Amino acid sequence: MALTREQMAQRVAQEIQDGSYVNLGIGIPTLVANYIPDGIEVMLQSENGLLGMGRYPYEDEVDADMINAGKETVTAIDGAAIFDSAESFAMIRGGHVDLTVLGAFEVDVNGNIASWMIPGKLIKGMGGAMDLVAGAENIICTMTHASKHGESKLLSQCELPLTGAGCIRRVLTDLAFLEIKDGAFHLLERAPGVSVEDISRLTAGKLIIPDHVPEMQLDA
Amino acid sequence: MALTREQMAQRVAQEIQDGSYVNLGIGIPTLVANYIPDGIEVMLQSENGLLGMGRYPYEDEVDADMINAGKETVTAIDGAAIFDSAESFAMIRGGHVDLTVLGAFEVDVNGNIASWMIPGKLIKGMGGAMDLVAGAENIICTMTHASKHGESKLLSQCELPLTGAGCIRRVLTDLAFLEIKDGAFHLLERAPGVSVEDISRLTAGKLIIPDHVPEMQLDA
Amino acid sequence: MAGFNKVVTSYADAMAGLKDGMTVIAGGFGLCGIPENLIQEIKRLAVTDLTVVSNNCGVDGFGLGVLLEDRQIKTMIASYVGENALFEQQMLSGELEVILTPQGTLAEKMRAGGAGIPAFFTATGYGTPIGEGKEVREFDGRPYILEEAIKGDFAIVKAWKADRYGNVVYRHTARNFNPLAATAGKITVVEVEELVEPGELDPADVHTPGIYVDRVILGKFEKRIEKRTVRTR
Amino acid sequence: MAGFNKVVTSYADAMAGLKDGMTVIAGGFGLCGIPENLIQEIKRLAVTDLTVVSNNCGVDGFGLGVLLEDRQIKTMIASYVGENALFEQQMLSGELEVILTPQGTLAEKMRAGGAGIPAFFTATGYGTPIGEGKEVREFDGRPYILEEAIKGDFAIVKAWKADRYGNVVYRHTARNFNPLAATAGKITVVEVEELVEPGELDPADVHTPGIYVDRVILGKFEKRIEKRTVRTR
Repeated sequence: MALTREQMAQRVAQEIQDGSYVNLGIGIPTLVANYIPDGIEVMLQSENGLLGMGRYPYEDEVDADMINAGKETVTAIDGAAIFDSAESFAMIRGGHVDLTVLGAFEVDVNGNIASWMIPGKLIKGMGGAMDLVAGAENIICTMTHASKHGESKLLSQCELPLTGAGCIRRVLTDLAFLEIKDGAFHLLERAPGVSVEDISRLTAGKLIIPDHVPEMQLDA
Repeated sequence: MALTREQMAQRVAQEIQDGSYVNLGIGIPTLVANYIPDGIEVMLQSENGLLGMGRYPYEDEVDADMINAGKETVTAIDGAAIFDSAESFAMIRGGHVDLTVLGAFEVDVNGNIASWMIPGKLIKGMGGAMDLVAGAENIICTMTHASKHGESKLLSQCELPLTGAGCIRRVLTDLAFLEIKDGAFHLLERAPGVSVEDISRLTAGKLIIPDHVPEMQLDA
Repeated sequence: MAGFNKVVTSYADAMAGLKDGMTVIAGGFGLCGIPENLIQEIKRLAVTDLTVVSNNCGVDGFGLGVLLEDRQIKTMIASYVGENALFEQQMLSGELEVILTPQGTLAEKMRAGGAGIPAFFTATGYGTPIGEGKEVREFDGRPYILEEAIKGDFAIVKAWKADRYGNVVYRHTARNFNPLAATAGKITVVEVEELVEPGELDPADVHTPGIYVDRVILGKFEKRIEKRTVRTR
Repeated sequence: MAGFNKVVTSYADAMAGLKDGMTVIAGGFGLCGIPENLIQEIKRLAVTDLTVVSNNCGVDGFGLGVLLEDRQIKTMIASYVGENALFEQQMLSGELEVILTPQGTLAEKMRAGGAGIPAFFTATGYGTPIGEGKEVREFDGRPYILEEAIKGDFAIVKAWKADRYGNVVYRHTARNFNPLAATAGKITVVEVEELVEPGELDPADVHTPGIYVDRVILGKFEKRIEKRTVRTR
């Protein structure tokens, strides 16, 4: 079975290391925060200028001046820091964020990512995505493995305009967890009940399949 | 009579406009703060990170963490701001300081200034001087008109290594107040009792002398 | 009054001098920390052919969105503009020129504009449409593109508190682009929720030193919330 | 203990990993806000061939000056070095390489190093010996030179207070180069006068967010004054 959005978030959360600074993009990446294991302390960076993003506010805590990069009302944890956008992207561009999780339309075997623009459709802008992919050493891309029409999004070469070149190393799809290196996708894990053949069929870029491909371990 | 250091500071102080941000270099420029007229409000910028530098502290106010760019203990006025060195030089380089007053070894008819290095002598470094002369729109250079041996310091072309190129517009020496434009020194005022002939003799660079050269008006 | 009283008492005075064709840099992220009333004053002034630099362009009927209604904006430099139907319409019709700029590059361009840095290299956007036509150079084996600074004729800024010297503090994440905008305007106007006496702001906690600020005005703010996300007890 | 306790309890732990030939960026201006004890620990470690980046090089017997006694510094990058006889001697004898850098350029190089900006243009130094051999380019008709970022293997920083996350505030003008150094070290070590609990520092007033800081240590400081200027009542 393909992973649900929640399961994808859960699997990504397993990759988060204790004491790390993490930027979570909009969509599935945002859900990751709900699955960070007990005993793991993580500092969430929100690129509008907040390090130490906390939970959503209770109704009586809502403050128009306290939002995250998704423009949602949030709170700050004890030990948070707030700063301007230049400082925020100094952190990001300067490689100080340990892990970035973001969505994509396409990735390819050379680690290119396309996530912001579909020619012919309305262009909304890249926001901070180009800075995030250029700055983070460690990025996990979350996306569905293929379109609803069965077209692979893991390609030999991205067809859409890029968000960043050669910057993605790990991809978590609804079907598989993969590493990108040496010009290929390397299959690390498969979603429970998903066959290597299904993954192979839906991966357009070169796919390296090891002898044994374990199933992901997910709670519940 | 050539001006004293105090008189030079006094004359420079007359150039300071109400509501302006001013950076005063070490030496004679520092003395300028003592002569700012009543009713003129000035904010002094010290490039180690203080906007709103105040008077020297009383003995019981001395604080090792509160110094100026000359490394002297100082105080901050009400309404001061303290910031890091990058922010301080963002102000300076970005042209936000209204007036900079600093010393020099030599200036020339093209507004070049040499103030930091004498080949063969020990080099101490330029500190913030190169940033200040590159950043300020409005600079007054304070210096003696000639060396003790009678050699002019107002030249056709600076002989010492430059601090900045084409950046000086006004020079206040112990003998005269001059403007630099169109490749010449323009004599604006002379020190009380100093003759135009004396100034002319001690000015190596091209000097434009108007029909009437008023004496400086100094108090006391 | 001595020369350091930057407080003005009318929005007309606050935006005096704004003319057709000028460049206006605005603080704010989404609808958070936007200079609501200064924007309204620009609408009232009916100036046109503006170049507006801001991370976003408000929403229909609020924030910078109101400047679209009478087609006052000619060129918009922003990183994300997806919240605004009128914007889409004018962009698609070609009435509005849009220069999309990565968020971090936009912030750095404003900072550079204020800091006397005319251009800088960044890896952001290399290999993407944003890098096309820009100089590429390698440092330590990695390619970077050259980006130029942005300066404005006006910068419009929303802050929390200011004193008469123009020293400013921002509240929570309403800081965002505001301090950067403040440095990059030939004339920088700050509207605040509270005026304080000099000395009330701790010098160490001033976010924007007064040297960057030309005018301060006390305003009232709606502070509209874009996405009210709450948890229940 | 969870991963965010950056507090170490010995200076040996604070500087663990420092090796011969490394680059160390140090905060401080003159003797104000210098990491006194971290410098002493570098002396104790007897590492050599260091490149040290700091606005000044201390005085004889105090601050970075102590690293000259055993010739631990190979290259010094600084803006002003005139307070130190031993420095002069080693510079004149050629034992010590000195790269003089304008103060604002030095600050901006550190910031750039931390901010992922490999190089930037500045007018500072154009037409002077500092500009020789550097690329010149005109923007808006004015010439600028290209300057490259500086990064350190270690950054050593003196601050006032920190929490266990490494969030830091500085006291008065002891801030100076410290926040910039903090961003530019592969390993950034901050020594402080006071440790506080997370939440005690107002998030809006944190000067160096903890993301830049690797280790925090509580120290005792002499805080020597270079020029005690006082007025009498």
